[in-house]
Amino acid sequence: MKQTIFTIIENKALTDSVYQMTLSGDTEGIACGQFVNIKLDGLFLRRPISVCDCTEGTLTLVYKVVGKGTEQMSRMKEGSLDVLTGLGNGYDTSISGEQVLCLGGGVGVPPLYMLTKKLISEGKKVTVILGFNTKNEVFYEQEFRALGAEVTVTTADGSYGTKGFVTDALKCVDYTYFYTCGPEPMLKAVYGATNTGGQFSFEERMGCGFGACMGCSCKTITGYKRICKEGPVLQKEEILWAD
Amino acid sequence: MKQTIFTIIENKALTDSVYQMTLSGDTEGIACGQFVNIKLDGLFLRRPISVCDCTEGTLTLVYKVVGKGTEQMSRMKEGSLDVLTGLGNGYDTSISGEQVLCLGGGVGVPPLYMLTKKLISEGKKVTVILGFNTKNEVFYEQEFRALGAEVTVTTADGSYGTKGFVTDALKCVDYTYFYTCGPEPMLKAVYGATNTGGQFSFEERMGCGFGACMGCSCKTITGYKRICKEGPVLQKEEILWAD
Amino acid sequence: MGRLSVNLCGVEMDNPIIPASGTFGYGYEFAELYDINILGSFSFKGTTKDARFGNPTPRIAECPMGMINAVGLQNPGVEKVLSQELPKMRKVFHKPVMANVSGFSVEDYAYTVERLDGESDIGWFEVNVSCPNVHGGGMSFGTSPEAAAEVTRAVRKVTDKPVLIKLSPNVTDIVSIAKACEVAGADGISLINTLLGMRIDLKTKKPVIANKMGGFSGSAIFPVAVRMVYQVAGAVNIPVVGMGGVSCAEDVIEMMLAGATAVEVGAANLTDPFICKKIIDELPAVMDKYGIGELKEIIGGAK
Amino acid sequence: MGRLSVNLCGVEMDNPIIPASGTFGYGYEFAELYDINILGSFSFKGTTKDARFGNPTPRIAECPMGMINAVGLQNPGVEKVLSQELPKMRKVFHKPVMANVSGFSVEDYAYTVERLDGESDIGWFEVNVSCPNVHGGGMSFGTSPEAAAEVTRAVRKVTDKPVLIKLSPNVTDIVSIAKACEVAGADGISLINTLLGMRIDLKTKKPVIANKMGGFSGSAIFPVAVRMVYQVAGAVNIPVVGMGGVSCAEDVIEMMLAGATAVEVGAANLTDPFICKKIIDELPAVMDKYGIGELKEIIGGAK
Repeated sequence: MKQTIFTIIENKALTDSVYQMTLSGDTEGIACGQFVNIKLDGLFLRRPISVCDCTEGTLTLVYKVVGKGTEQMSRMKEGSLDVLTGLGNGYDTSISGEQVLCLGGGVGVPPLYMLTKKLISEGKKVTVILGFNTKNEVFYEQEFRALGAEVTVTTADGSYGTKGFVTDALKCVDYTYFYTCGPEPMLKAVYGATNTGGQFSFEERMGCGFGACMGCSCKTITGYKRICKEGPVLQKEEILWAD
Repeated sequence: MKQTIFTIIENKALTDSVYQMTLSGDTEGIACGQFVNIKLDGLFLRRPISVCDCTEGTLTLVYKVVGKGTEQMSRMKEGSLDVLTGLGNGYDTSISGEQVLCLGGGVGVPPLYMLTKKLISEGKKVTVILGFNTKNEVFYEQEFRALGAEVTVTTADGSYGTKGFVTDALKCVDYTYFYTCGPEPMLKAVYGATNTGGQFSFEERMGCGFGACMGCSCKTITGYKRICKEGPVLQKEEILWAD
Repeated sequence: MGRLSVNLCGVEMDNPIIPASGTFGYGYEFAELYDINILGSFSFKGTTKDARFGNPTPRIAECPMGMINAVGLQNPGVEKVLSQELPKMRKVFHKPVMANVSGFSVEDYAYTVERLDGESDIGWFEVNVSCPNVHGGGMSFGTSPEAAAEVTRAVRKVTDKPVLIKLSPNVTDIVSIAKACEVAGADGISLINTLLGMRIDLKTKKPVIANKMGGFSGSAIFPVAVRMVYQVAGAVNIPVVGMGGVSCAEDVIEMMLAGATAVEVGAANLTDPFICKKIIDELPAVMDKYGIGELKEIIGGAK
Repeated sequence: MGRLSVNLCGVEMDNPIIPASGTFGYGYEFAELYDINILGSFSFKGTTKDARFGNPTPRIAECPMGMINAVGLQNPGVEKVLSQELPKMRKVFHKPVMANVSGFSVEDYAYTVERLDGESDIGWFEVNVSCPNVHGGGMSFGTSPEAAAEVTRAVRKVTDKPVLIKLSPNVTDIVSIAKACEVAGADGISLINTLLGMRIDLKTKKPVIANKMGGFSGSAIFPVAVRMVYQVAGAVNIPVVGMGGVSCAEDVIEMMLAGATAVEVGAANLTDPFICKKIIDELPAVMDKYGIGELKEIIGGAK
């Protein structure tokens, strides 16, 4: 973990409610699948946002406006941000095999971007399935293609791409391993529809974001885990779904 | 009372701890001896500041840094401020006679500026005695002279002007009426050392600043008064000093 | 009635917004700023049998997202309220008003309520039981179910208007006190009064407030208020008026979901004199945002 | 000793700053950020006889200038604390630590303290009496002088180390509870634990926290904490550790003026993991600003 003051370079809307913020600052040690925790004026708790992309000196966050914090972020055009980086246990790409599947749903799409970039740089073949509710919520399709991934988009209402959920597009894909991020109902569906090993990225309301407060604990087959510390990425084998 | 968004035009230090802020905005209805009540980011209560000067569209505040609020104000270089104006009962110049004395101590000096300007515009002869602790705390001497007032400065340590308190310089002045503003020990001394009618401006911690909360009440010979509403200016005859 | 309307103890209100006692005087200062008849009602300055100057100054201290006051129930006494304040109020406010009453003995409360009972513009009594009981060792009436019930019974006897008991949050078990008031004949419960707080001035090294401690209010106390409104509304069968740190339309909705039938706005009036008007203006849009048709439907909706 | 040093129940501390239990784990997460030996001490995660997962999630809610948590004393149980956590802690922290202990029966408390008593790096026990008493109808031990005293006596019997009782603020009369603990043999009082609070999500129209209510902490509660520290310090003859919303050097001084011998920093650690280091670094300059020579001289200075 590191505390860094980042400068806002750009903050633009990708859809009605999804924004992309580009920040400049010290990105050393940030890994794919991790999150950052952002201090915002007037709010007590920091806001955890998953890392979408990260190069030397540049951090990209793609976030959905869901409450006061993200609403406030969406209005920022310039200035600086107090950010804790290097948080959480990210995706482990060492055990993926050669044919990798990435499944992202809605606001779960962003962390798969840096992951896909890494997997492709490791010479792996990556298929990406991105699920959205409807056409005007779709984002990052071209960005994933530009990385060299094979991309399928699904929409629940069929207004764009394949009609249905990400699991509906999964049937005709060959893969050795998968990675997924998205709302919990989607994660459960992916859990049931996949038959290889995989890694899931979870969300939870957090207190500190760095393992101190036990605010985001969950039960797993291998014991209690903190989403912010042992997570947000958990192995398929250890997941214990809450009722 | 009126709520106005003012724009900060200038904010400069007059001494180590006294600042002058010039604001642009709707100044209609602001009278001399009144105060304004300023909303500052991160602070709950507004901060009451006496009006130093006011012309059409321009408001001048001179304030001393005494706590969080004024410290924050002193750091502002630009931007806008949410201000309630037209607060309190100001100085009544209709009963002053022709030879008027104004006595200000330290941060009690500013409200006398607009008052002196008004008295002089009414054709009165104005003598001003400004009291400070020491030479480098002196401010606004030239500004009062430029209005056409006769000005005496006193310093407690004798490092500038007449050595002593404002009451020490009062002995050789002829006056028909007086106005005063300053710390309570000075006001008490002025009360004892004067033998004409006069008006005193008081300070108190305020809740609302417009008469609703009874946070700043005081006892007077004519009943309970609110410093923010019936005050801050009280007539000499009605003052009842607290022990 | 419109989508903001609620019914509090049989009295229809255009909306649930009530400026809280002690932050709105007898209304006429605010009537200079906007037409206060847009309000649901307002609770007038706490009135006692005799005139009171209250506590020495300073009476006010700044806090993070809040303030402390130790005004000490300054008011001109019930006779002057009847002869001077209410006639002035009547010129600017034409709806049922909430009469906030305090006392230092059970007899005081009953006396003051009885004197005010003939005023037809009083829609409800709001009885503040946070005052110290001078015959009971100085402990506040509101800290014991028995004392709160005794006040309730005494007031109940002298008026047929709805009686709300305004509870102190500085207690171990707010539910037992609310229930005791219900059994004793209260028509409603209003809560929370201020939390007891204190600040110390680092320069003088003394308490900021002359009286040392005072009542802490403002946004800071909102989570405590929501909790107590939720607990009490779940435990009694009479309406609850929620207050404590409410400062925007969202807070009003949260209080009503917790169980409040109407919502008082206190300290926020002091820092933004237009806040109640703003809240009333903003409520329809905020209701739309959260899919709320009529406000009265959400009362106690959070289970 | 330097100008920041204090003596808490016979144990010398370089400074009065103690990260509060539940916000600092067993120290090693923070030891990655800075040398935690600069602290006065720290109070480790509340430890119970048996392992506990705690409450369902969500356990956390945002508040104005504060937060609510309903972690529910998640901890690995005293045996694993002894075998796994303390050895890890020992590698990064070399001063007397404060052992925070919770329980759900008087026997639980005594058992856990007795098991930990042999650890030489434990400088003090801090006994959290805010937990529900499963044999006493579920009311918290900290809400009655008798129950708090009973826990104090049981713990007192099994250790010679200083025992601090950590009190809940959700009570009518904190002073009577503190006095009962003093009489029962406590060496000090620490306060305040969290206020009981609640938030409701306007979108789901349900409580934000799975457990509905939770402990409200952060700057928002500071004025309540100062008040209670002042009341208790003025009423007992044993040291008081002050906490509740402390988030800067000025707050530390205010707490000490109110009567605190040492000061715990809680929720602020979660939003700024470097806050305790910053406070310790800034204290000398802030003391200079307010004309304070040695911190120990100001304890209880506000009269």
